[in-house]
Amino acid sequence: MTNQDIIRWLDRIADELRANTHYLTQLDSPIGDADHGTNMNRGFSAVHAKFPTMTAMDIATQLKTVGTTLVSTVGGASGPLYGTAFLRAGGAVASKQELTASDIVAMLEAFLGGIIARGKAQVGEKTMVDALTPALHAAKQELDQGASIADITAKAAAAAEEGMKATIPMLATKGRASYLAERSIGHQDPGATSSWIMLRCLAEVCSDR
Amino acid sequence: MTNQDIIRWLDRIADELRANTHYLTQLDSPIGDADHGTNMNRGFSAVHAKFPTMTAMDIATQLKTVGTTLVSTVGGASGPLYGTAFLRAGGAVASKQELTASDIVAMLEAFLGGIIARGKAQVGEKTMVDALTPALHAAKQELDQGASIADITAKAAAAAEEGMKATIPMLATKGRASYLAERSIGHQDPGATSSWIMLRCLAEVCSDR
Amino acid sequence: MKKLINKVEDVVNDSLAGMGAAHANLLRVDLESQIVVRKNAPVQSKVGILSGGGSGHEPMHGGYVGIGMLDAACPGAIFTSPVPDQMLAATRAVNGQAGVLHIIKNYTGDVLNFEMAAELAELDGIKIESVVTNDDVAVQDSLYTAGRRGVGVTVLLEKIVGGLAETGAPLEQVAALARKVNSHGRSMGMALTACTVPAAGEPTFDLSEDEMEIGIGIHGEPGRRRLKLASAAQITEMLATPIIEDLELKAGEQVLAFVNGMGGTPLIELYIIYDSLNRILTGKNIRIVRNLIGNYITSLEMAGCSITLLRLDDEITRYWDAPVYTPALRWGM
Amino acid sequence: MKKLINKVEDVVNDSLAGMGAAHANLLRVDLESQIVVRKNAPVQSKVGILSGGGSGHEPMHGGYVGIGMLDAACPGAIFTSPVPDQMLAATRAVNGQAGVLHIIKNYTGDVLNFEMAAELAELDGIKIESVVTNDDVAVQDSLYTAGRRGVGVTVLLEKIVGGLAETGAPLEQVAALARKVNSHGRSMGMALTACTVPAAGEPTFDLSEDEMEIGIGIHGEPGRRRLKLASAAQITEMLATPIIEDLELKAGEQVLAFVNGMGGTPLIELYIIYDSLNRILTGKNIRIVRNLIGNYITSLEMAGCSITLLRLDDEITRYWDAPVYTPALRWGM
Ligand SMILES: Nc1ncnc2c1ncn2[C@@H]1O[C@H](COP(=O)(O)OP(=O)(O)O)[C@@H](O)[C@H]1O
Ligand SMILES: Nc1ncnc2c1ncn2[C@@H]1O[C@H](COP(=O)(O)OP(=O)(O)O)[C@@H](O)[C@H]1O
Ligand SMILES: [Mg+2]
Ligand SMILES: [Mg+2]
Ligand SMILES: [Mg+2]
Ligand SMILES: [Mg+2]
Repeated sequence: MTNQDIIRWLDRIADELRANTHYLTQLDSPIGDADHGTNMNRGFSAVHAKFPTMTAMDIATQLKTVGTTLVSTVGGASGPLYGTAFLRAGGAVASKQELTASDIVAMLEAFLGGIIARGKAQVGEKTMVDALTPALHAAKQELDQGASIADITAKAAAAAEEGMKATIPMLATKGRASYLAERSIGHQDPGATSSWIMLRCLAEVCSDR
Repeated sequence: MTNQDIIRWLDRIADELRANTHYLTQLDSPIGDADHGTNMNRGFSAVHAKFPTMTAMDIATQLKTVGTTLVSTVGGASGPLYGTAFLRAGGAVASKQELTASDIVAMLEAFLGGIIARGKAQVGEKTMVDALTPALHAAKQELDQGASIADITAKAAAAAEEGMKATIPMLATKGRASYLAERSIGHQDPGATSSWIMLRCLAEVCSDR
Repeated sequence: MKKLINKVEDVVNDSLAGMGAAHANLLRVDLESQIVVRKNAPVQSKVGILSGGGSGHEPMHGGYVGIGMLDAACPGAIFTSPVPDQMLAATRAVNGQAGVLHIIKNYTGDVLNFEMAAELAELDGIKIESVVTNDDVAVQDSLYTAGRRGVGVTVLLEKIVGGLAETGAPLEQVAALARKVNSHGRSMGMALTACTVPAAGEPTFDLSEDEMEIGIGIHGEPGRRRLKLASAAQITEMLATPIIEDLELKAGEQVLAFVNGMGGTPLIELYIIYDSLNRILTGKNIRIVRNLIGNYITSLEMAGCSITLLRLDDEITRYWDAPVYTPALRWGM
Repeated sequence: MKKLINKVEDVVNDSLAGMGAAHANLLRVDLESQIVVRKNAPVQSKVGILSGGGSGHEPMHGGYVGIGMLDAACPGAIFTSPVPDQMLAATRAVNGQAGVLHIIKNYTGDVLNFEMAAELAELDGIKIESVVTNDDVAVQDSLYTAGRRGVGVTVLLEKIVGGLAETGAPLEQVAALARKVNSHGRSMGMALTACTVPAAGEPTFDLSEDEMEIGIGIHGEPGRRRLKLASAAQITEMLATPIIEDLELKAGEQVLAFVNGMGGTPLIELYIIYDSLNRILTGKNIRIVRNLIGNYITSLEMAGCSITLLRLDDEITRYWDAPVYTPALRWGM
């Protein structure tokens, strides 16, 4: 994966988040405050606006730029969480010109690590962590079996989707949905959904290569 | 008509206004402020509560008591208007023990006179005056032809009903409905409707005798 | 109908009881006479300032009773003028031997009831002056109609005249200032939604998702025109232009700009209207030197707003700035 | 969606522009940094008091910037925590070399963004204390959850702490008072209707004509329970009882009672709630010695209310009574 692939990935995320703004906001209505789609779209529109200066950057700088941009434009819970995730992801691939399969897994691990470090959520609390954790496990397993980048990211995305769906029956204990206690049950977590979208975009970019 | 008939008349008005509270308020919604039914019902409930002390009064005192009670409890435009009407009606039948046909017509004339003196409305302005004026004309005509009290009041009520319906196409120039100008057209005036109810009750009491 | 109420017939009383309990330092509520009276009334040798009208316009009028504004308010039933008995009781309660000013919004009911009350008060030997506010440019003025409604200017007038009365000025001067303020102000309002009179139980009119009413009053009534929903900037233009024209405001003049919410519109939107109004006036070189933004003369839970502009001169500005301490308006003390 | 707005994406900016124009004597609005700052900031040697959060809660927080309350506010997008950049810019703008207090409502987003801002400010050498309000008894408190939300107490705390800061008290003392006020206050809210986030374009939840939500926050979210509509007295009981129990209020204690409207509920109804609350507390011999009634921490145009009780002691009462002059709260000057 090159720095051009990273731009392709981010571009795809920006497209998908724009297309899913209303969907994500709708998911955030019954158990949140109806802004997750708007928040994510605002953040990735800002990232998109920086592409002209980003194409020449190395991968780590690109990812860190995404992180700081998200921190500066998203707000809410998702801004610091995804912001920290991208900052740490950038840190994990410092000075790499091209990402190998294991670099990509390391990047995903740092990404999830950033979210956990910031948000202190564990698996089962009905957050982004519930999409990202199984995704990371799947990616690691594929890597151990010597799978291709395309396969690793595809399996990670598939696991994220499963994880996202698994948030539906969960009772939230972190984030806004936790205020609803039992009433949070039966709704899919918006943050887990945006996490899945990011991983799906990654898999798509990697399969296109 | 005796003072007992007056009580019967007032009792019937109180009943009818209670039953028509919602209807009158609904009429007052598109061209007013949705309170005419509530106002009239409040006023005549207060009158009703005074019946125990009123039965022994002479007719003039009864009517004046209605007038002051309406002034003190109705508020809005209809309070001073109907209040003055009943006060003047009482004045017109001073010291009568029983009302003849011509007394009743004099009472109606004073009633209408009170409303015009207070409210300065003329025929055609979409108010109570548009129900009461034809009613008075009809009553006078019947009286001139030597009709019975029952016929006089029945014709007056019928003319009031016509007058009330004739307010529908009128453009209001007095009262709240005037603020709507052209948009007041097509709606029946609530005050003309309550005036008709009062005359209908009078006719019913007179025909029952 | 969804409201925070107990019984429909107790709405005004329960609310007055809450008000009396909350602001006992400023006023007392007499539930029997249905009046709200300044705590230390009557203030000897001070003109008593009295207003009143239907309830449902909160904080008007009870919320303006206190120091430097109203001495008493007579709240009627929802959207219904109070009765002369209330007005007479209030007039007596605030008569400090310097006469009493009745501030009346121009509605047939209010005018007629206050008229009867003034007659009764004068029989008592109390000197009464009456001022009728009629600032609503949505309504054509004519000798042969009920005339313009009294709306937003009433709030400003009560404050300004209350400020002068507090100095001990005589009744004639207080009434003259009241008439001047009324002649210097114009208003116009609009609604995004209707409101529901509790006793009626249903909205006073139906308005679809993409419509608004322009030229409304403060009694939940429809306005002069029903139009397609427009932007805040366009709405502000529709409200401000007739006011500016009717007042014949010229470049260089100074005004007080009052953006009023109808009860159900949040402050964030009122500031958006104020921003537009400020741009319009600045564009004409008319200077907003005082402003008031919020829910001050309302129509229950109606969503919408009204704009009032008041041409300022030194006297009006001085008494606007004078200290006031009431439940709803307070400064300088 | 019926709102007095221009473009959906301009709601916050247009409103801030109106606010800046209206209150230039008290504050300035920096649209680029998206912050509202006290006009004469930084006040040298005074602790800077800063708060912030999503927009849609007006007048909170921008309406509390001025003298004796906040030195700056950072408004985020509607219902969205502001970003660290805003907080950092505001922190710098109000740093009078005595340190800055960050007042944060307990929501994950607000806490995380303020956390990042404080880290950045400390790199600048600015001393920061952070206080997180978490007064909502509707939410179970636990070490393992996001904990209780910060709601009504935030308004009271900003006023009280702002009063102390104005005296030149050091940061530690100001922060200690803030923590005390937070620990002395509890709140609970309810909704009769949902509200519509402009960018979402539709109500955040559906509620039928005979239902209400109990235990809501201030972000248009549903509450803990959906119940059949009840009377004002019953609703007040449902809100007040858990607060009184959680605070362990005893006979003879003194409280500040705060009845807050969610934005679309008219004042007439809030006074009805206050009347019930007064009866409940008086019945328990708990004395309301201060009160606040109105729309102070809102959820756009939502209809509903919240109740906050704050246990008073001499220190808290003194700084509540201290002069304040902001767009939304003003007394003593
Ligand atoms: N402590 C946390 N750790 C991880 N993710 C969290 C945490 N709190 C919230 N989230 C995620 O953030 C999402 C909500 O983001 P968003 O709506 O943008 O912010 P806000 O809740 O501030 O409105 C939730 O769906 C959840 O996945
Ligand atoms: N100047 C007037 N003369 C005669 N009748 C009038 C006048 N103004 C109003 N009305 C009558 O009063 C009725 C409204 O009464 P009501 O709704 O009780 O009072 P309000 O208009 O103060 O709410 C109108 O329907 C009309 O018939
Ligand atoms: Mg959200
Ligand atoms: Mg009416
Ligand atoms: Mg009325
Ligand atoms: Mg949010």
